[in-house]
Amino acid sequence: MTNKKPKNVFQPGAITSEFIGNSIYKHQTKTSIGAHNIFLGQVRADEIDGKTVSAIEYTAYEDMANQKFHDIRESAFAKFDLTCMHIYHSLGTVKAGEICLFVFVSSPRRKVVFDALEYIVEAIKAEVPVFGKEIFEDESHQWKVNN
Amino acid sequence: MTNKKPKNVFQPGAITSEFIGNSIYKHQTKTSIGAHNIFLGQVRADEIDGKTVSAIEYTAYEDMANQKFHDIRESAFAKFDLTCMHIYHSLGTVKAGEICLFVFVSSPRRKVVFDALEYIVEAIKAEVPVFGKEIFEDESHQWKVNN
Amino acid sequence: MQITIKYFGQLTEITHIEEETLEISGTYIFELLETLYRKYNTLKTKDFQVAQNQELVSKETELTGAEIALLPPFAGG
Amino acid sequence: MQITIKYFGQLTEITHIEEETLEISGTYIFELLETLYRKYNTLKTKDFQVAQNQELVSKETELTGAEIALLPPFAGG
Repeated sequence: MTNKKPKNVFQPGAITSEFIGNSIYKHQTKTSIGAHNIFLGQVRADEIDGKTVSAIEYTAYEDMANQKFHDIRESAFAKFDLTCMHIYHSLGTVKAGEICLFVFVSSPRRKVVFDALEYIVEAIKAEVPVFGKEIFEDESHQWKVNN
Repeated sequence: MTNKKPKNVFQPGAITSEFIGNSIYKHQTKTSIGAHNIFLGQVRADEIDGKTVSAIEYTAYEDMANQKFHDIRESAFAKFDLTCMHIYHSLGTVKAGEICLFVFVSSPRRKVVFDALEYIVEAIKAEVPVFGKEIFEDESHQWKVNN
Repeated sequence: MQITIKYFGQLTEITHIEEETLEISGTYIFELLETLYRKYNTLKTKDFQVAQNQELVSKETELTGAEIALLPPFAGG
Repeated sequence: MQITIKYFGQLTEITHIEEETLEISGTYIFELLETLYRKYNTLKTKDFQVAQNQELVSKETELTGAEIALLPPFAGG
Protein backbone atom coordinates (compact mmCIF):
# COMPACT_ATOMS: atom_id res chain seq x y z
CA MET A 1 0.00 0.00 0.00
CA THR A 2 1.13 3.48 -0.81
CA ASN A 3 -0.36 6.84 -0.07
CA LYS A 4 1.55 8.74 -2.68
CA LYS A 5 -0.01 11.50 -4.71
CA PRO A 6 -1.75 10.42 -7.91
CA LYS A 7 0.63 9.78 -10.78
CA ASN A 8 -0.25 10.91 -14.28
CA VAL A 9 -1.73 7.86 -16.00
CA PHE A 10 -2.26 9.64 -19.31
CA GLN A 11 0.07 9.66 -22.23
CA PRO A 12 -0.36 11.51 -25.50
CA GLY A 13 -1.57 9.37 -28.42
CA ALA A 14 -1.46 5.61 -28.83
CA ILE A 15 0.40 3.23 -26.51
CA THR A 16 2.96 1.39 -28.64
CA SER A 17 3.79 -2.32 -28.64
CA GLU A 18 7.43 -1.36 -27.96
CA PHE A 19 6.36 0.46 -24.78
CA ILE A 20 4.44 -2.62 -23.65
CA GLY A 21 7.31 -4.97 -24.50
CA ASN A 22 9.71 -2.76 -22.61
CA SER A 23 7.41 -2.66 -19.60
CA ILE A 24 7.34 -6.48 -19.58
CA TYR A 25 11.14 -6.54 -19.87
CA LYS A 26 11.53 -4.33 -16.78
CA HIS A 27 9.68 -6.90 -14.67
CA GLN A 28 12.18 -9.68 -15.33
CA THR A 29 14.35 -8.54 -12.42
CA LYS A 30 11.42 -9.08 -10.05
CA THR A 31 11.89 -12.76 -9.40
CA SER A 32 9.10 -13.12 -6.83
CA ILE A 33 6.59 -12.69 -9.68
CA GLY A 34 5.10 -15.89 -11.11
CA ALA A 35 2.23 -14.49 -13.17
CA HIS A 36 1.55 -11.36 -15.18
CA ASN A 37 -1.81 -10.42 -16.65
CA ILE A 38 -2.13 -7.64 -19.20
CA PHE A 39 -5.24 -5.98 -20.58
CA LEU A 40 -5.01 -3.92 -23.75
CA GLY A 41 -7.87 -1.81 -25.07
CA GLN A 42 -7.63 -1.37 -28.84
CA VAL A 43 -9.68 1.06 -30.94
CA ARG A 44 -12.15 -0.84 -33.14
CA ALA A 45 -13.00 0.24 -36.68
CA ASP A 46 -16.71 -0.21 -35.93
CA GLU A 47 -19.13 0.28 -38.79
CA ILE A 48 -22.15 2.36 -37.77
CA ASP A 49 -24.84 3.24 -40.34
CA GLY A 50 -22.43 2.51 -43.17
CA LYS A 51 -19.65 4.69 -41.77
CA THR A 52 -16.44 3.32 -40.28
CA VAL A 53 -14.68 4.61 -37.15
CA SER A 54 -11.16 5.67 -38.09
CA ALA A 55 -10.00 6.98 -34.68
CA ILE A 56 -11.08 7.97 -31.19
CA GLU A 57 -10.15 11.34 -29.73
CA TYR A 58 -9.83 10.97 -25.97
CA THR A 59 -10.28 13.80 -23.49
CA ALA A 60 -10.54 13.62 -19.71
CA TYR A 61 -11.24 15.56 -16.56
CA GLU A 62 -7.58 14.92 -15.89
CA ASP A 63 -7.23 15.80 -12.20
CA MET A 64 -10.29 13.80 -11.20
CA ALA A 65 -9.34 10.96 -13.55
CA ASN A 66 -5.84 10.64 -12.10
CA GLN A 67 -7.33 10.68 -8.60
CA LYS A 68 -9.77 7.91 -9.61
CA PHE A 69 -6.97 5.84 -11.18
CA HIS A 70 -5.08 6.31 -7.91
CA ASP A 71 -8.09 5.21 -5.82
CA ILE A 72 -8.61 2.14 -8.03
CA ARG A 73 -4.94 1.31 -7.64
CA GLU A 74 -5.02 1.60 -3.84
CA SER A 75 -8.20 -0.42 -3.65
CA ALA A 76 -6.76 -3.18 -5.87
CA PHE A 77 -3.58 -3.38 -3.76
CA ALA A 78 -5.76 -3.66 -0.63
CA LYS A 79 -7.95 -6.41 -2.13
CA PHE A 80 -5.37 -8.52 -3.97
CA ASP A 81 -1.85 -9.78 -3.23
CA LEU A 82 -0.20 -7.89 -6.09
CA THR A 83 3.51 -7.30 -6.58
CA CYS A 84 3.06 -4.57 -9.21
CA MET A 85 0.34 -2.69 -11.02
CA HIS A 86 0.63 -0.25 -13.91
CA ILE A 87 -2.07 1.67 -15.75
CA TYR A 88 -1.61 3.82 -18.86
CA HIS A 89 -4.37 5.56 -20.83
CA SER A 90 -4.14 7.58 -24.01
CA LEU A 91 -5.26 11.18 -24.45
CA GLY A 92 -5.77 12.73 -27.88
CA THR A 93 -6.11 10.80 -31.10
CA VAL A 94 -5.76 7.01 -31.22
CA LYS A 95 -6.35 5.41 -34.63
CA ALA A 96 -8.29 2.20 -35.23
CA GLY A 97 -6.02 -0.76 -34.44
CA GLU A 98 -3.95 1.26 -31.97
CA ILE A 99 -3.91 0.72 -28.21
CA CYS A 100 -5.52 3.24 -25.84
CA LEU A 101 -5.45 1.39 -22.49
CA PHE A 102 -2.70 -0.76 -20.96
CA VAL A 103 -3.27 -2.35 -17.56
CA PHE A 104 -0.53 -4.61 -16.18
CA VAL A 105 -0.74 -6.61 -12.94
CA SER A 106 1.79 -9.04 -11.48
CA SER A 107 1.70 -11.40 -8.52
CA PRO A 108 3.48 -14.48 -7.19
CA ARG A 109 0.39 -16.57 -8.12
CA ARG A 110 -1.94 -16.70 -11.09
CA LYS A 111 -5.40 -16.76 -9.48
CA VAL A 112 -4.79 -13.31 -8.07
CA VAL A 113 -3.91 -11.64 -11.37
CA PHE A 114 -7.08 -12.79 -13.14
CA ASP A 115 -9.35 -11.41 -10.42
CA ALA A 116 -7.34 -8.22 -9.99
CA LEU A 117 -7.13 -7.35 -13.69
CA GLU A 118 -10.85 -7.71 -14.31
CA TYR A 119 -11.62 -5.69 -11.18
CA ILE A 120 -9.32 -2.87 -12.28
CA VAL A 121 -10.51 -2.73 -15.90
CA GLU A 122 -14.19 -2.71 -14.89
CA ALA A 123 -13.52 0.05 -12.36
CA ILE A 124 -11.68 2.13 -14.97
CA LYS A 125 -14.56 1.78 -17.44
CA ALA A 126 -17.17 2.72 -14.80
CA GLU A 127 -15.49 5.33 -12.61
CA VAL A 128 -12.90 7.33 -14.52
CA PRO A 129 -14.04 10.51 -16.32
CA VAL A 130 -12.57 9.87 -19.75
CA PHE A 131 -14.50 10.81 -22.89
CA GLY A 132 -14.16 9.42 -26.40
CA LYS A 133 -15.16 11.05 -29.67
CA GLU A 134 -15.40 8.40 -32.39
CA ILE A 135 -14.25 9.97 -35.63
CA PHE A 136 -15.61 8.48 -38.86
CA GLU A 137 -13.73 8.37 -42.12
CA ASP A 138 -15.90 11.23 -43.46
CA GLU A 139 -14.87 13.34 -40.42
CA SER A 140 -18.31 13.21 -38.83
CA HIS A 141 -18.34 11.84 -35.28
CA GLN A 142 -20.30 10.32 -32.43
CA TRP A 143 -19.58 10.04 -28.71
CA LYS A 144 -18.54 6.69 -27.31
CA VAL A 145 -20.30 5.35 -24.21
CA ASN A 146 -19.00 2.45 -22.07
CA ASN A 147 -21.39 -0.34 -21.21
CA MET B 1 -13.15 -22.80 -35.60
CA THR B 2 -10.42 -24.66 -37.36
CA ASN B 3 -9.67 -28.34 -37.68
CA LYS B 4 -6.05 -27.97 -38.62
CA LYS B 5 -3.38 -30.29 -37.31
CA PRO B 6 -1.79 -29.31 -34.02
CA LYS B 7 0.81 -26.57 -34.34
CA ASN B 8 4.01 -26.71 -32.35
CA VAL B 9 3.40 -24.54 -29.28
CA PHE B 10 6.89 -25.08 -27.86
CA GLN B 11 9.87 -22.87 -28.35
CA PRO B 12 13.37 -23.43 -27.05
CA GLY B 13 14.28 -21.42 -23.95
CA ALA B 14 12.65 -18.28 -22.56
CA ILE B 15 9.99 -16.23 -24.36
CA THR B 16 11.39 -12.74 -24.79
CA SER B 17 9.64 -9.42 -24.20
CA GLU B 18 10.53 -8.48 -27.80
CA PHE B 19 8.65 -11.52 -29.07
CA ILE B 20 5.62 -10.54 -27.00
CA GLY B 21 5.79 -6.89 -28.11
CA ASN B 22 6.06 -7.99 -31.73
CA SER B 23 3.09 -10.31 -31.34
CA ILE B 24 1.01 -7.39 -30.00
CA TYR B 25 2.18 -5.23 -32.91
CA LYS B 26 0.98 -7.80 -35.47
CA HIS B 27 -2.57 -7.49 -34.10
CA GLN B 28 -2.85 -3.80 -34.86
CA THR B 29 -4.05 -4.53 -38.39
CA LYS B 30 -7.02 -6.47 -36.97
CA THR B 31 -9.37 -3.58 -36.40
CA SER B 32 -12.35 -5.66 -35.28
CA ILE B 33 -10.46 -6.34 -32.02
CA GLY B 34 -11.39 -4.16 -29.03
CA ALA B 35 -9.72 -6.05 -26.21
CA HIS B 36 -6.60 -8.16 -25.76
CA ASN B 37 -5.78 -10.17 -22.66
CA ILE B 38 -2.34 -11.63 -22.13
CA PHE B 39 -1.12 -14.10 -19.51
CA LEU B 40 2.58 -14.50 -18.88
CA GLY B 41 4.03 -17.20 -16.66
CA GLN B 42 7.38 -16.14 -15.19
CA VAL B 43 9.84 -18.39 -13.35
CA ARG B 44 10.00 -17.47 -9.65
CA ALA B 45 13.21 -17.56 -7.63
CA ASP B 46 11.41 -19.42 -4.83
CA GLU B 47 13.36 -20.11 -1.67
CA ILE B 48 12.86 -23.67 -0.42
CA ASP B 49 14.70 -24.89 2.69
CA GLY B 50 17.25 -22.11 2.34
CA LYS B 51 17.97 -22.81 -1.34
CA THR B 52 16.87 -20.55 -4.17
CA VAL B 53 15.47 -21.68 -7.53
CA SER B 54 17.70 -20.32 -10.29
CA ALA B 55 15.93 -21.88 -13.31
CA ILE B 56 13.36 -24.41 -14.46
CA GLU B 57 14.21 -27.04 -17.06
CA TYR B 58 11.06 -27.86 -19.01
CA THR B 59 10.43 -31.15 -20.78
CA ALA B 60 7.19 -32.41 -22.32
CA TYR B 61 5.51 -35.36 -23.94
CA GLU B 62 5.56 -33.17 -27.01
CA ASP B 63 3.13 -34.91 -29.36
CA MET B 64 0.47 -35.31 -26.70
CA ALA B 65 1.10 -31.81 -25.36
CA ASN B 66 0.67 -30.20 -28.78
CA GLN B 67 -2.53 -32.21 -29.27
CA LYS B 68 -3.81 -31.01 -25.86
CA PHE B 69 -2.91 -27.39 -26.68
CA HIS B 70 -4.82 -27.87 -29.93
CA ASP B 71 -7.86 -29.32 -28.12
CA ILE B 72 -7.84 -26.46 -25.60
CA ARG B 73 -7.66 -24.00 -28.48
CA GLU B 74 -10.60 -25.59 -30.33
CA SER B 75 -12.63 -25.76 -27.15
CA ALA B 76 -11.95 -22.09 -26.31
CA PHE B 77 -12.93 -20.96 -29.82
CA ALA B 78 -16.16 -22.97 -29.47
CA LYS B 79 -16.98 -21.49 -26.05
CA PHE B 80 -15.93 -17.85 -26.53
CA ASP B 81 -16.29 -15.25 -29.29
CA LEU B 82 -12.57 -14.88 -29.89
CA THR B 83 -10.89 -13.21 -32.86
CA CYS B 84 -7.44 -14.68 -32.17
CA MET B 85 -5.68 -16.95 -29.73
CA HIS B 86 -1.99 -17.72 -29.41
CA ILE B 87 -0.16 -20.01 -27.00
CA TYR B 88 3.61 -20.37 -26.61
CA HIS B 89 5.41 -22.51 -24.04
CA SER B 90 9.12 -22.88 -23.38
CA LEU B 91 11.09 -26.10 -23.49
CA GLY B 92 14.56 -26.43 -21.98
CA THR B 93 16.05 -24.02 -19.48
CA VAL B 94 14.24 -20.84 -18.40
CA LYS B 95 15.98 -18.74 -15.75
CA ALA B 96 14.27 -17.09 -12.78
CA GLY B 97 12.65 -13.85 -14.02
CA GLU B 98 12.25 -15.16 -17.55
CA ILE B 99 8.94 -16.00 -19.21
CA CYS B 100 7.95 -19.61 -19.90
CA LEU B 101 4.27 -19.27 -20.93
CA PHE B 102 2.60 -16.67 -23.16
CA VAL B 103 -1.14 -16.89 -23.79
CA PHE B 104 -2.75 -14.14 -25.90
CA VAL B 105 -6.49 -13.83 -26.61
CA SER B 106 -8.31 -11.10 -28.51
CA SER B 107 -11.97 -10.31 -29.05
CA PRO B 108 -14.21 -7.45 -30.08
CA ARG B 109 -15.38 -7.15 -26.43
CA ARG B 110 -13.63 -7.27 -23.08
CA LYS B 111 -15.87 -9.60 -21.04
CA VAL B 112 -15.01 -12.43 -23.40
CA VAL B 113 -11.25 -12.13 -23.08
CA PHE B 114 -11.23 -12.32 -19.28
CA ASP B 115 -13.28 -15.53 -19.22
CA ALA B 116 -11.43 -17.08 -22.14
CA LEU B 117 -7.92 -16.39 -20.84
CA GLU B 118 -8.56 -17.86 -17.40
CA TYR B 119 -10.22 -20.91 -18.98
CA ILE B 120 -7.24 -21.50 -21.27
CA VAL B 121 -4.55 -21.00 -18.62
CA GLU B 122 -6.29 -23.31 -16.13
CA ALA B 123 -6.71 -25.96 -18.84
CA ILE B 124 -3.02 -25.72 -19.77
CA LYS B 125 -1.94 -26.14 -16.16
CA ALA B 126 -4.25 -29.13 -15.63
CA GLU B 127 -4.21 -31.02 -18.93
CA VAL B 128 -0.94 -30.54 -20.78
CA PRO B 129 1.91 -32.99 -20.07
CA VAL B 130 4.73 -30.56 -19.39
CA PHE B 131 7.26 -31.25 -16.64
CA GLY B 132 9.47 -28.80 -14.76
CA LYS B 133 12.70 -29.47 -12.94
CA GLU B 134 13.44 -26.62 -10.54
CA ILE B 135 17.20 -26.14 -10.44
CA PHE B 136 18.66 -24.58 -7.29
CA GLU B 137 21.75 -22.40 -7.19
CA ASP B 138 23.79 -25.32 -5.77
CA GLU B 139 22.71 -27.45 -8.80
CA SER B 140 20.46 -29.71 -6.73
CA HIS B 141 16.86 -29.88 -7.94
CA GLN B 142 13.23 -30.71 -7.18
CA TRP B 143 10.27 -31.39 -9.46
CA LYS B 144 7.62 -28.69 -9.87
CA VAL B 145 3.94 -29.64 -9.46
CA ASN B 146 1.03 -27.44 -10.55
CA ASN B 147 -1.76 -26.85 -8.08
CA MET C 1 -21.31 32.69 -4.89
CA GLN C 2 -18.73 32.49 -7.69
CA ILE C 3 -18.43 28.97 -9.07
CA THR C 4 -16.16 27.64 -11.78
CA ILE C 5 -17.88 25.12 -14.03
CA LYS C 6 -16.13 22.73 -16.41
CA TYR C 7 -17.78 21.03 -19.39
CA PHE C 8 -16.54 17.84 -21.02
CA GLY C 9 -17.07 15.71 -24.10
CA GLN C 10 -20.28 16.19 -25.99
CA LEU C 11 -21.47 18.85 -23.52
CA THR C 12 -18.91 21.24 -24.98
CA GLU C 13 -20.83 21.01 -28.27
CA ILE C 14 -23.71 22.74 -26.44
CA THR C 15 -21.74 25.18 -24.30
CA HIS C 16 -19.03 25.94 -26.89
CA ILE C 17 -16.69 26.55 -23.96
CA GLU C 18 -14.83 24.17 -21.66
CA GLU C 19 -14.89 26.30 -18.54
CA GLU C 20 -16.56 29.39 -17.12
CA THR C 21 -17.04 31.12 -13.78
CA LEU C 22 -20.62 32.12 -12.95
CA GLU C 23 -22.31 33.97 -10.09
CA ILE C 24 -24.79 31.44 -8.65
CA SER C 25 -27.52 32.56 -6.21
CA GLY C 26 -28.81 29.12 -5.05
CA THR C 27 -27.61 26.74 -2.34
CA TYR C 28 -27.90 23.35 -4.05
CA ILE C 29 -26.54 21.64 -7.14
CA PHE C 30 -30.05 21.53 -8.69
CA GLU C 31 -30.26 25.32 -8.44
CA LEU C 32 -26.98 25.67 -10.29
CA LEU C 33 -28.33 23.26 -12.92
CA GLU C 34 -31.50 25.40 -13.33
CA THR C 35 -29.27 28.37 -14.08
CA LEU C 36 -27.33 26.35 -16.64
CA TYR C 37 -30.49 24.98 -18.27
CA ARG C 38 -31.68 28.57 -18.78
CA LYS C 39 -28.33 29.50 -20.31
CA TYR C 40 -27.93 26.38 -22.50
CA ASN C 41 -31.25 25.29 -23.99
CA THR C 42 -30.46 21.72 -24.98
CA LEU C 43 -28.32 20.84 -21.95
CA LYS C 44 -31.39 19.36 -20.24
CA THR C 45 -31.75 16.70 -22.96
CA LYS C 46 -28.25 15.36 -22.31
CA ASP C 47 -27.17 12.57 -19.97
CA PHE C 48 -24.50 13.71 -17.51
CA GLN C 49 -23.30 13.43 -13.91
CA VAL C 50 -22.12 16.30 -11.71
CA ALA C 51 -18.82 16.37 -9.82
CA GLN C 52 -18.07 18.90 -7.09
CA ASN C 53 -14.47 19.14 -5.99
CA GLN C 54 -13.78 16.06 -8.19
CA GLU C 55 -16.35 13.84 -6.47
CA LEU C 56 -19.67 12.79 -8.00
CA VAL C 57 -22.57 14.41 -6.15
CA SER C 58 -26.37 14.24 -6.24
CA LYS C 59 -28.57 17.16 -7.21
CA GLU C 60 -29.54 17.67 -3.57
CA THR C 61 -25.92 18.28 -2.50
CA GLU C 62 -25.09 21.74 -1.17
CA LEU C 63 -22.82 23.94 -3.21
CA THR C 64 -19.52 24.55 -1.44
CA GLY C 65 -18.00 26.98 -3.90
CA ALA C 66 -15.58 24.30 -5.14
CA GLU C 67 -15.14 23.50 -8.82
CA ILE C 68 -18.11 21.89 -10.54
CA ALA C 69 -17.76 19.59 -13.56
CA LEU C 70 -20.49 18.30 -15.86
CA LEU C 71 -19.48 14.80 -16.98
CA PRO C 72 -21.18 12.97 -19.87
CA PRO C 73 -21.05 9.13 -19.94
CA PHE C 74 -17.55 7.73 -19.44
CA ALA C 75 -15.78 6.11 -22.36
CA GLY C 76 -12.34 5.18 -21.02
CA GLY C 77 -10.42 2.19 -22.34
CA MET D 1 2.50 -57.98 -27.22
CA GLN D 2 5.33 -55.51 -27.90
CA ILE D 3 4.66 -52.14 -26.30
CA THR D 4 6.72 -48.96 -26.37
CA ILE D 5 6.75 -47.16 -23.03
CA LYS D 6 7.89 -43.57 -22.48
CA TYR D 7 8.97 -42.12 -19.15
CA PHE D 8 8.95 -38.43 -18.28
CA GLY D 9 10.17 -36.00 -15.66
CA GLN D 10 11.13 -37.44 -12.29
CA LEU D 11 10.23 -40.97 -13.43
CA THR D 12 13.34 -40.99 -15.63
CA GLU D 13 15.37 -40.71 -12.42
CA ILE D 14 14.06 -44.18 -11.55
CA THR D 15 14.14 -45.79 -15.02
CA HIS D 16 17.31 -44.06 -16.20
CA ILE D 17 15.89 -44.27 -19.72
CA GLU D 18 13.24 -42.23 -21.51
CA GLU D 19 11.82 -44.98 -23.69
CA GLU D 20 11.89 -48.74 -24.07
CA THR D 21 9.97 -51.48 -25.87
CA LEU D 22 8.89 -54.44 -23.73
CA GLU D 23 7.10 -57.72 -24.35
CA ILE D 24 3.96 -57.57 -22.18
CA SER D 25 1.88 -60.69 -21.54
CA GLY D 26 -1.21 -59.08 -19.87
CA THR D 27 -4.35 -57.53 -21.33
CA TYR D 28 -4.83 -54.46 -19.14
CA ILE D 29 -2.87 -51.37 -18.16
CA PHE D 30 -2.59 -52.61 -14.55
CA GLU D 31 -0.84 -55.76 -15.79
CA LEU D 32 1.68 -53.67 -17.67
CA LEU D 33 2.19 -51.63 -14.48
CA GLU D 34 2.82 -54.80 -12.47
CA THR D 35 5.57 -55.70 -14.92
CA LEU D 36 7.08 -52.23 -14.57
CA TYR D 37 6.87 -52.27 -10.76
CA ARG D 38 8.85 -55.51 -10.79
CA LYS D 39 11.45 -53.98 -13.08
CA TYR D 40 11.66 -50.58 -11.28
CA ASN D 41 11.46 -51.00 -7.51
CA THR D 42 10.60 -47.45 -6.47
CA LEU D 43 8.22 -46.66 -9.33
CA LYS D 44 5.26 -47.72 -7.17
CA THR D 45 5.98 -44.92 -4.70
CA LYS D 46 5.66 -42.26 -7.38
CA ASP D 47 2.57 -40.29 -8.41
CA PHE D 48 1.86 -40.59 -12.14
CA GLN D 49 -0.89 -40.97 -14.74
CA VAL D 50 -0.85 -43.33 -17.72
CA ALA D 51 -1.48 -42.29 -21.31
CA GLN D 52 -2.16 -44.80 -24.10
CA ASN D 53 -1.99 -43.45 -27.62
CA GLN D 54 -1.65 -39.93 -26.08
CA GLU D 55 -4.89 -40.16 -24.08
CA LEU D 56 -5.05 -40.56 -20.30
CA VAL D 57 -6.46 -43.98 -19.39
CA SER D 58 -7.47 -45.82 -16.22
CA LYS D 59 -5.69 -48.93 -14.95
CA GLU D 60 -8.63 -51.06 -16.12
CA THR D 61 -8.24 -49.99 -19.75
CA GLU D 62 -7.28 -52.69 -22.25
CA LEU D 63 -3.88 -52.51 -23.84
CA THR D 64 -4.13 -51.85 -27.58
CA GLY D 65 -0.46 -52.10 -28.43
CA ALA D 66 -0.24 -48.33 -28.89
CA GLU D 67 2.43 -46.23 -27.21
CA ILE D 68 2.19 -45.96 -23.42
CA ALA D 69 3.51 -42.96 -21.48
CA LEU D 70 3.99 -42.62 -17.72
CA LEU D 71 3.33 -39.00 -16.81
CA PRO D 72 4.24 -37.49 -13.44
CA PRO D 73 2.31 -34.41 -12.18
CA PHE D 74 2.06 -31.65 -14.78
CA ALA D 75 4.02 -28.44 -14.26
CA GLY D 76 3.32 -26.36 -17.36
CA GLY D 77 3.28 -22.57 -17.26
